Amino acid sequence: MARKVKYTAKVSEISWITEDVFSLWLENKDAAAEAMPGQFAELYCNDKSRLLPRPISICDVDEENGRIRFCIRAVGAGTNEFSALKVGDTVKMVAPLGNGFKYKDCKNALIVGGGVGIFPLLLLTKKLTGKKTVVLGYRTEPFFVDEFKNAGAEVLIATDDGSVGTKGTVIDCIKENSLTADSIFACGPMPMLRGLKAFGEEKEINTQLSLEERMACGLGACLGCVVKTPDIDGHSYVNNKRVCKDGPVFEASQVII
Amino acid sequence: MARKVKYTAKVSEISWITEDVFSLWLENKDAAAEAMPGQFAELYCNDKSRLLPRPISICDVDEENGRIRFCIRAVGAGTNEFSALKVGDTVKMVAPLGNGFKYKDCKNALIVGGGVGIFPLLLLTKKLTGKKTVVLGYRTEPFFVDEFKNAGAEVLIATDDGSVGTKGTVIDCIKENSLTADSIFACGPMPMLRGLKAFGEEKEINTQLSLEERMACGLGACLGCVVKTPDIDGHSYVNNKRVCKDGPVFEASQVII
Amino acid sequence: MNTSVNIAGVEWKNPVTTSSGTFGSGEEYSDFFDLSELGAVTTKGVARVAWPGNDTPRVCETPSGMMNAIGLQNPGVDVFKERDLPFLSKFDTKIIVNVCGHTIEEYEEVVEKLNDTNADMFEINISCPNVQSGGMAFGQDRDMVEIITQSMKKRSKKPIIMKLSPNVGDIADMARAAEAGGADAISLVNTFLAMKIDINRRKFALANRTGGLSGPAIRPIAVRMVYDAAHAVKIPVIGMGGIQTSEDALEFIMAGATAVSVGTATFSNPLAARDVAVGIKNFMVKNKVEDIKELIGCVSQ
Amino acid sequence: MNTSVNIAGVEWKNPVTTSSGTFGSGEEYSDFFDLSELGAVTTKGVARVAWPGNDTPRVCETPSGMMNAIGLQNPGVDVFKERDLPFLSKFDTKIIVNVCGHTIEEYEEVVEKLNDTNADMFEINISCPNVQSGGMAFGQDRDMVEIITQSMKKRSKKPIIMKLSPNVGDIADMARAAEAGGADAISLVNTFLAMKIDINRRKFALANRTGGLSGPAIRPIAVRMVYDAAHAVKIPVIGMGGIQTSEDALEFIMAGATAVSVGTATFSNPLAARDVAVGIKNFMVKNKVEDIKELIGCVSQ
Ligand SMILES: Cc1cc2nc3c(=O)[nH]c(=O)nc-3n(C[C@H](O)[C@H](O)[C@H](O)COP(=O)(O)OP(=O)(O)OC[C@H]3O[C@@H](n4cnc5c(N)ncnc54)[C@H](O)[C@@H]3O)c2cc1C
Ligand SMILES: Cc1cc2nc3c(=O)[nH]c(=O)nc-3n(C[C@H](O)[C@H](O)[C@H](O)COP(=O)(O)OP(=O)(O)OC[C@H]3O[C@@H](n4cnc5c(N)ncnc54)[C@H](O)[C@@H]3O)c2cc1C
Ligand SMILES: Cc1cc2nc3c(=O)[nH]c(=O)nc-3n(C[C@H](O)[C@H](O)[C@H](O)COP(=O)(O)O)c2cc1C
Ligand SMILES: Cc1cc2nc3c(=O)[nH]c(=O)nc-3n(C[C@H](O)[C@H](O)[C@H](O)COP(=O)(O)O)c2cc1C
Ligand code: FES
Ligand code: FES
Repeated sequence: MARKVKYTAKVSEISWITEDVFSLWLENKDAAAEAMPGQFAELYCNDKSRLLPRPISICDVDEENGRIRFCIRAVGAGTNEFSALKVGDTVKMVAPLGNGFKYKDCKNALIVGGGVGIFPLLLLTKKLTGKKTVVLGYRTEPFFVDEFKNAGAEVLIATDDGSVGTKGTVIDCIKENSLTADSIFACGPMPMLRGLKAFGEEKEINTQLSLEERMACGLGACLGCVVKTPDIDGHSYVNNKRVCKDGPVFEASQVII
Repeated sequence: MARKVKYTAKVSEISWITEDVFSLWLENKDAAAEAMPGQFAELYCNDKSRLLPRPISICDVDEENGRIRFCIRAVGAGTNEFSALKVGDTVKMVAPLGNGFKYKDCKNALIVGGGVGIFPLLLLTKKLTGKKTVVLGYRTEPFFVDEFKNAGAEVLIATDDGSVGTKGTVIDCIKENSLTADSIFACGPMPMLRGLKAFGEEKEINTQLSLEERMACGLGACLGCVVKTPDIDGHSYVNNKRVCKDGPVFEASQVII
Repeated sequence: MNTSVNIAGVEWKNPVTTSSGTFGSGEEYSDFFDLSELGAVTTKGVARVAWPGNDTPRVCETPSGMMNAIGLQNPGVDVFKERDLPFLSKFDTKIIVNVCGHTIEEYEEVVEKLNDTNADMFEINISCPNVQSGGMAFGQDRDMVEIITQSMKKRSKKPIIMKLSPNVGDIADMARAAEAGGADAISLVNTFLAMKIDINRRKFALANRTGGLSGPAIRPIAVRMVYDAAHAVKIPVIGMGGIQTSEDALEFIMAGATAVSVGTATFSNPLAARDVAVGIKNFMVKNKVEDIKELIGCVSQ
Repeated sequence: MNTSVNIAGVEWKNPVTTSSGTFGSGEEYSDFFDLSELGAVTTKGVARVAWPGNDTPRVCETPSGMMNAIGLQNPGVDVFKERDLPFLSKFDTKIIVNVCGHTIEEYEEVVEKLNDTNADMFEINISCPNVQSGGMAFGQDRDMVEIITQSMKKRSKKPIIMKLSPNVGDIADMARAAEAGGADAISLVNTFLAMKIDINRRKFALANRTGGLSGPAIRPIAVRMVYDAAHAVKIPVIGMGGIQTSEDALEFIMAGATAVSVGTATFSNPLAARDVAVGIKNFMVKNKVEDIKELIGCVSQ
């Protein structure tokens, strides 16, 4: 593996996607060359009172110009700090981290995202070569839909209030449209992931879930970010795995959520 | 007294004067209208890890445009943060604070500054109407000299290494030039102030010194910033006064330094 | 909606006061806001006679915190009574007089001199790390806490708040000692004994060598101690240590504090105490909390 | 110029190690820099058998600090011996194995299993606030500190470092207890018992309710405790608590620490420990310090 580096990356583009979600392009050739769908970056705050890096999924890569895209909801102090960045400012970053999705042999993909969980699925959707159906869940107003369409996917939408697409969850949408696939790739809130795990088991479809957990190091050292596993893990020798290092993507069958 | 306010002031100009000293103009009409020579401001850091405001002297006032000028040496985390401000950024500030110089009846002023202690003397020099001689002490390279000349003062210089003006201290310069005055106004390093206190006593010249001390509140409440006094003080009822509130300018005879 | 709390029979209009030593006797901050917006004002420590305090430097900054070694400089109880108390009486807020001394007798003398004034409560500082005798030494010994509380109760005509030191191994035990001594309430935390070294001069940053650490840096320890103390005693707890915002204050309240106190934050924001009081009210409105009492100690697994 | 220090007969090439639990067994950070640049690597706590640790969330951020309640998850001494120790042996650095247990017997078993390996020193963790039995309970009782130190010394063929808890009233007393028990060195501080509450969910931020506070926030308290401990005993002290830079490390050294340890800072900067080692060297060059020993305990009034 390449030597890891804490990069100083330059902001090359920043803009708002919704009222509270912004898109951030950071320049770094090496990280952009290495990044794979489902991996993430640790972004470090400039404010000295905030010690821990923020894990943010890699949403897209512009290999030609050596840039990585992040789409971030401003929810707290750190993400608000990032949202105020300006073109030319710098951010410290370690990337790429984690394992990413296994997608090479997939012919018919069902890609399911909810909330900010839709973002890590864009690069995956772009990379997939077979049939690809994307189901996106929102509370009310959809966003980022065209990006998935432009990646060559059929896009279906579910909203909690039924304002667009299926009224209900992404699972409701999948059932309503009787979608099938040889692989499911998902990222989003825990109830959604639990539903997809059950759905995948029922339909016997290989299901990969991208998980979130509170992190300190982001590198596998501190054991802060574990998820329970049915089997004894080969690193920890107990029933858990590290989301940052062994994940964030797991076979649904490998995790207890 | 006017109700005090923590202002949000906009940066209207920022530029470097020397390698490590910069000039910062902040916009605030109310503070600019009130400010008097020798008073200071508390500037608050944006970085959340730095809780205490930084006391910075008011160097100049542009009443017409409602602006205050500060000249600051970047010596640590807070002053370095301020040095990176850009036009249009905002800074939180409480100003003006402290008592300022008493200069109304002065006919022949000797104004003595060393290091960053020269800056609070500029506004004073501008306001003085009688004869004014300014003596500035530097380690080696003089700076900010023209500003004092433009304020109508005769300027003499002392440098530690003799590269410009008198080789030695400001006191050496005063003695070399046999300067006299009805009032001395001084700000600078403690050894310089001690020397001027002795000089003023010897020559029986009224001497006002602007002092520095570590501050927390900057408002007179915490008793962090005291200076020893020969007399029992009317506020504290012990032998000390608060630099932030009772000062920063003191009659030399009123303080033990 | 009710934001008022009752501490030992004294009704505060809201649960927010100022921390002793960070607010003078209120005068300086009355330039910034109306002190009547606070549940109570707690004064700088008051001693039998004027105390000169320690040498300078007395304060320094630390990451998200600060250290102080003021050494309880104060003009003494007589000046306080004539000058500061009348000033505070102009506001519609409760007055808590923080009391310090080198010996039990000195504490007693201050309390007795203020018994017949309109001070509402006494907060007994047995936890100052910056004085040679008295102060923290009292607050680190379980039996001493009980004894001094008893003697304060004996002399005082007003409710007694014992201010505890965090520089102990078992804060619950100290809280119980104060309760056993008859305290009407406890307040915590005072500052943590700390040290900073100027490596370039190879000298202590403060003239006093050590100082007390305060500010948001210590908040998580303070919340834990308030939780432990509140679960150990039945008397009300006034929580403090690093409160900057109403969110921070609500942590203490949910941990079991009946009231809170804003200290160091006032140096970063002269309006901090008022902002905390306003913010608590806004939180209650937003979350439809009818009575602040619903929030006290409401944290659960 | 000499940057090496000798701790209980073990010579470190420079006075910098990593804090247990923040550096795994070094593997993850060996991707960032050559571990041979450190005086020593201190491992995550190792127990007799695999420990699963606590539920999540296990970590959260606080102002200039963080809290953790990992609960000493580890794969157990056998895996450690077969996998982690051989990995660390590839580097030219000393290996300090941090040892944890629920009972004295459990600590003993780990030490005995590692006696004939190339581990250089044992650090005995009697100060973890995040486990039910063992851990901090041992480290808060003076007599217990002495007893457990004695038993470790009896079983161990390698120097013993006792890691002290800061959650005590008198750290000097604990240091003396470790010395009386025969400890070869002491290290401090471990984390401060702390609590954070999520006010919107009215729940504890960590599943374990409380966690240990670390990071720059606590540094001024840690420096004071290292000063107190170093002045109470003759054995060497390894200082830690919030060290981010070489300047911070030098504070501990000037306060009396013979060596220092970098923990939480590694999460903000994976190169922190190496940067501290390099920075100390640069400070010595700039200030013409011939031997690091000139700096140990050199602070004065
Ligand atoms: C692998 C992974 C990928 C992610 N990808 C994205 C993404 O692409 N876009 C996006 O908007 N968000 C993403 N998140 C969530 C994002 O990390 C948090 O929203 C962010 O850390 C919040 O930081 P803050 O300082 O704004 O909030 P605060 O609440 O102030 O943060 C305080 C602390 O809690 C941590 N924290 C808070 N919320 C979360 C969370 N949901 N997950 C993990 N840690 C959290 C922070 O990192 C920080 O350490 C991802 C999380 C993980 C674990
Ligand atoms: C009344 C007064 C007026 C001043 N006017 C000016 C001025 O016009 N221009 C200028 O360049 N400097 C001035 N100073 C000095 C200036 O306040 C410090 O250089 C500045 O606070 C350093 O902050 P920092 O964060 O960069 O340094 P750090 O060393 O990181 O600061 C840490 C802490 O120490 C305090 N501190 C550090 N140095 C001083 C000091 N010399 N005096 C008081 N507190 C200090 C800081 O305020 C802060 O709380 C003045 C000081 C006082 C008391
Ligand atoms: C400058 C300063 C002076 C203080 N003086 C006193 C005092 O006189 N009496 C007292 O009981 N506590 C004193 N304290 C402690 C505070 O009242 C409070 O307990 C402590 O600072 C923790 O709260 P905070 O983190 O909000 O500041 C002082 C604190 C500071 C910062
Ligand atoms: C995530 C985490 C895990 C820790 N695990 C251990 C441990 O296993 N054994 C131990 O003795 N100390 C452990 N500690 C305490 C550290 O070794 C260190 O004593 C403490 O964090 C203070 O140093 P710091 O502020 O530099 O982090 C842990 C600390 C953290 C933050
Ligand atoms: S965050 Fe440290 S192991 Fe995952
Ligand atoms: S800084 Fe608080 S009294 Fe002067």
